[in-house]
Amino acid sequence: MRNPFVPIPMTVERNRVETVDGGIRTLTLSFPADADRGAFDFVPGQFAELSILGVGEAPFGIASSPAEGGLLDFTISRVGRVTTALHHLEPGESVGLRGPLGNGYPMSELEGGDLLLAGGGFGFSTLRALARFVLKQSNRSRFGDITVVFGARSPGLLLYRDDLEEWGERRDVRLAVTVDRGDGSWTGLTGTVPDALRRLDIDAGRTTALVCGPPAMIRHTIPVLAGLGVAPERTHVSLEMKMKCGIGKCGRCSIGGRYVCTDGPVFRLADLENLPGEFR
Amino acid sequence: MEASAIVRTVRERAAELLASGRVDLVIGFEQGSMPMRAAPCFVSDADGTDRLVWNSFCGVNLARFLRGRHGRIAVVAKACDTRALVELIKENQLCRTDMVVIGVPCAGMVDSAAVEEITGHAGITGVEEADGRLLLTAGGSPVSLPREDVLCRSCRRCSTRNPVICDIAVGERAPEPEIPGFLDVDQFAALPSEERRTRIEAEMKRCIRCNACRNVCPMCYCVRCFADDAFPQWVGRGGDPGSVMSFHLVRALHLAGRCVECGACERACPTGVDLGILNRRMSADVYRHFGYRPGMAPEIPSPLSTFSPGDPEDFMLEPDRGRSCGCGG
Amino acid sequence: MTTGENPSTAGWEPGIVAFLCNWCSYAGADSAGVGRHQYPSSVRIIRVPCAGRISPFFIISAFLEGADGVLVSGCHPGDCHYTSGNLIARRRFILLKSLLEHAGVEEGRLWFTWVSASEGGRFAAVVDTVTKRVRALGPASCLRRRFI
Amino acid sequence: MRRPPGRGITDLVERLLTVAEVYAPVERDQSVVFDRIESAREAAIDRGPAALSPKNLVFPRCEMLLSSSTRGDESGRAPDPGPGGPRVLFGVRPCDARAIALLDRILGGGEKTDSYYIRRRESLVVISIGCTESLETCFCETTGGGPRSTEGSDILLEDLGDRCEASIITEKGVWLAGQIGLEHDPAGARTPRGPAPPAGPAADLAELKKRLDRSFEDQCWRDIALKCIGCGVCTFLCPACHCFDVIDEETAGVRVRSRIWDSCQFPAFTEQASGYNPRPSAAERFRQRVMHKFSYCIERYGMPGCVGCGRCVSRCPVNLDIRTVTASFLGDGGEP
Repeated sequence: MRNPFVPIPMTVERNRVETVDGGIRTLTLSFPADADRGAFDFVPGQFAELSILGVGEAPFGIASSPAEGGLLDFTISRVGRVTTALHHLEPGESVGLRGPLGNGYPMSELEGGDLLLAGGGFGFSTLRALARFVLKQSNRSRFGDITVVFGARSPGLLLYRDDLEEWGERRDVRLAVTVDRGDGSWTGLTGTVPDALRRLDIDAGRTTALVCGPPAMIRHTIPVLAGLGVAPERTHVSLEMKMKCGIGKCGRCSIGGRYVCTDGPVFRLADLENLPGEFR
Repeated sequence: MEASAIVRTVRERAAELLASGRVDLVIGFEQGSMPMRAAPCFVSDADGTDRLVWNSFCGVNLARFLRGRHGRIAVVAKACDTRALVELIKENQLCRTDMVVIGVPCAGMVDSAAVEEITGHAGITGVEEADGRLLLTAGGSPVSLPREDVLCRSCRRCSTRNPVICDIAVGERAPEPEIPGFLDVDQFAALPSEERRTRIEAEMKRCIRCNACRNVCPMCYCVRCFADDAFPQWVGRGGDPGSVMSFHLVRALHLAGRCVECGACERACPTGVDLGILNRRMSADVYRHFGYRPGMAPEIPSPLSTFSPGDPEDFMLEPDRGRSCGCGG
Repeated sequence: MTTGENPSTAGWEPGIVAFLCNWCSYAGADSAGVGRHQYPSSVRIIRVPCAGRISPFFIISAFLEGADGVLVSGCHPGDCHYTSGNLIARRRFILLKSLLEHAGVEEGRLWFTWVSASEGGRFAAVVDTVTKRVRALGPASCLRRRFI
Repeated sequence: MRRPPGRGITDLVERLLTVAEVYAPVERDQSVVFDRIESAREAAIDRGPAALSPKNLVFPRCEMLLSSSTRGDESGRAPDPGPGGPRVLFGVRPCDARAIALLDRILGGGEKTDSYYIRRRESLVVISIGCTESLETCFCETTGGGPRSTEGSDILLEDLGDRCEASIITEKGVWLAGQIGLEHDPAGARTPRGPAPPAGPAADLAELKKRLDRSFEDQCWRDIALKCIGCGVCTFLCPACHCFDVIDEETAGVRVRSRIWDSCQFPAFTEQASGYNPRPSAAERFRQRVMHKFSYCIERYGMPGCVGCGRCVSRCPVNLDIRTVTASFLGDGGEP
């Protein structure tokens, strides 16, 4: 029986700044041990606990696609003790990882239909993993129309600029990037993610929506998706809830009889509607 | 005045305050879910004032319930509740003009756990009070106990029995006890350092770091408590004795000059840690060095927010002048 | 902190943390150096803006993390750069010292004093006295943190 | 009045001490707690309910998960479990034993089992004694248990004074009984000779769950929790509360990760790094406690997260009595 609290040792490959203010960084980690790499089988939407012993442990969505050769990206917003220490890691340094945890996006249900990915702020990270997976040349044909909506508070807080640039140029994906408030040089959309969604023209009957973001964004996005005609059975929401153990023991992320860490973080909206409204 | 007369008056005054619109809410006590329990209760209409009671089990410090509530509030307060109110007003946490204090004299509150201990945990199905005695029905039989024998630890050393601030006085003034001083502190201080340490460590060992002492304290209102800070982390939250001890030491320091000795922390502690063992030291020092007794005088500033040029310095190091005071030469 | 893991070691030297106010005592420590006053190397100096800045946490944390003694020094009364930071602090220190000793931290581990910028000799004498007293007490254990 | 345990019980404890480490209620500083005993005399079985439940033995208040004394080894190592001889938890009340049955399902069950819990639990044999008296605060029957509930116990004893009768319930119980020559009594403790104490009214848990689920958004929670000061005593004393936090600490080069008991009654329990808190006030937090116990646990683990031991009732500083709360939902009107 494997001790679920013992992390896998990982090596930092890259640590790069995502946002202008330096508050969000993306760590790229590799597996020093081949056995650990081989055993790490995940789907977009899953998360992992990153830790530095003596400092702490915190959960982060996996921001890279499973098809990226054993490298894992984690996008980390600096808010406290653990995230500050993670921000300071240099390439070559070691970091602990427990995962993959959670259920991930329902990949088998996504094939063959249209996809609408809607993410806000740093919650976009697991949708980036999903986007990179479905937009990979060898996977692209398995999915219909793909729309990616990404919102940030300001242009300086946009993540994954290389990806956004690449997707913006591709003809097989529709990209809408919006900021709550533009600056002098911003020429793109302004407004919230729900605002951007309202302007979309989608074939709701064929579309599965995948939503990830802070509680306020989720609260306002759900009615807009309903307005577009996306069925609650085909709307999947990735929830944020404070977590600790990640394995359904510590009780912290309970919403009704479910644990976000093991039963989620991705929930079908139709199921969420039967749960207490603590996620909104 | 008999307890029943106090109850009647409290109800009448509370009803008047609510009916006249002078207050929006009355905070007092109601009968709890079983004998020997009184629970805080919140009454917002005159008809509801019949719920209010007053007895020997009203130990909870109601000052804890005023912060963060809007509107004008009347509170049924005993001496230690009013002392906490005074300190909270001084610290700008409460506004005197928004509250109406219904002051009740207090002869000390009964520790229900002590009663249960004496009666051997036999089911207590009834309790009445008369002539300074508790008349209990324990395990089906009548038992009579002197109140004095089962008072809360904090009430045994209480120095103030009458409300310090009061708008509506209920009952006759209770005779003030002779200020008992700090005999307990002095006796403890007379022990050798090693023994003091052993005794305090024994108390600390029982602490399960549930933070109940802090959470019930009427004076603990920091938005973020040092004990919860992770960044920097001042005290560990784990089980090492050093962290447990520092939590209690720093808490005692934070309460120095503010602790009104209501005993809420000791009554809440699920493992019975004698928290007074640290807090009383601070009370004694604050009284002796700065002449201050928390909650007794609204107009005197808090001792740790000020200073006096003549404050004691005998605790400070003064190296041998002849040898050291070369002043650079 | 590098206090002796093995207190019986003959060569044990105490580790003493000194919190010195920026305007007087820190400069006083400087003068001690400039004036070539000899004092023991047992102190680790932490500069703070004012004695009034010193939270009880600083001192308790020092003991928790293994200090054998703590010295706090600020400006003499009347000399405070911020007028009265040292006098407000003095009240706190009275209580802190009393409480720690009450709880079993031996008398002689925690010291407060005033040292001005020019008093290099006094600083050296203070450190000398403190070191001697702490050395006589041996390694501190009362508040030291240990994982069980 | 409580009576001292009979000779049958003390004889049994003496025999147990020859084959295992024995943990029993003992008196420490005027309160009764579970601790290791070396002789039967130490056991304080007649001293009323233990102030703290025996939960600490399988789920300690602070338990080291990983430690490392060297830099660069960020993963750390789990502490050495040490020799795992049999341990007997003796003299628990059936309610506390039932709480261990719940912990088994939560910490010991699920897809990922908790190795630390399992390690402590596997070596533990639980011997409970059927209650012959109930306290004002007891309500085991309201939670689906009872004074002679066998859930969580390996052996259930009935104290008959000069002897005791044993119901041997599990394989572990059979093994231990074999070690000390204890025989299963076919009549067993389940057919008590003593008076069966009433311990709260039996409640329809399914109906309670249904009514609670319907009342999630109800305003009543605000009124119920008005007097709650969020001290968390209820959760720290609860034998069934199992929520924990994971903390990291470092001192003198030693770095450790531990888990500590936590409480859903604290704001920090759910406060997110952004400052957003889905349970911002005592009302939501108290609701979570009640819902977790009487709805979510039943849904997920098939039994309530409350065993009716009464510790929270007797120690709540403001007398926020969970029995009153559940009864209000089961009252005639349905919703309170």
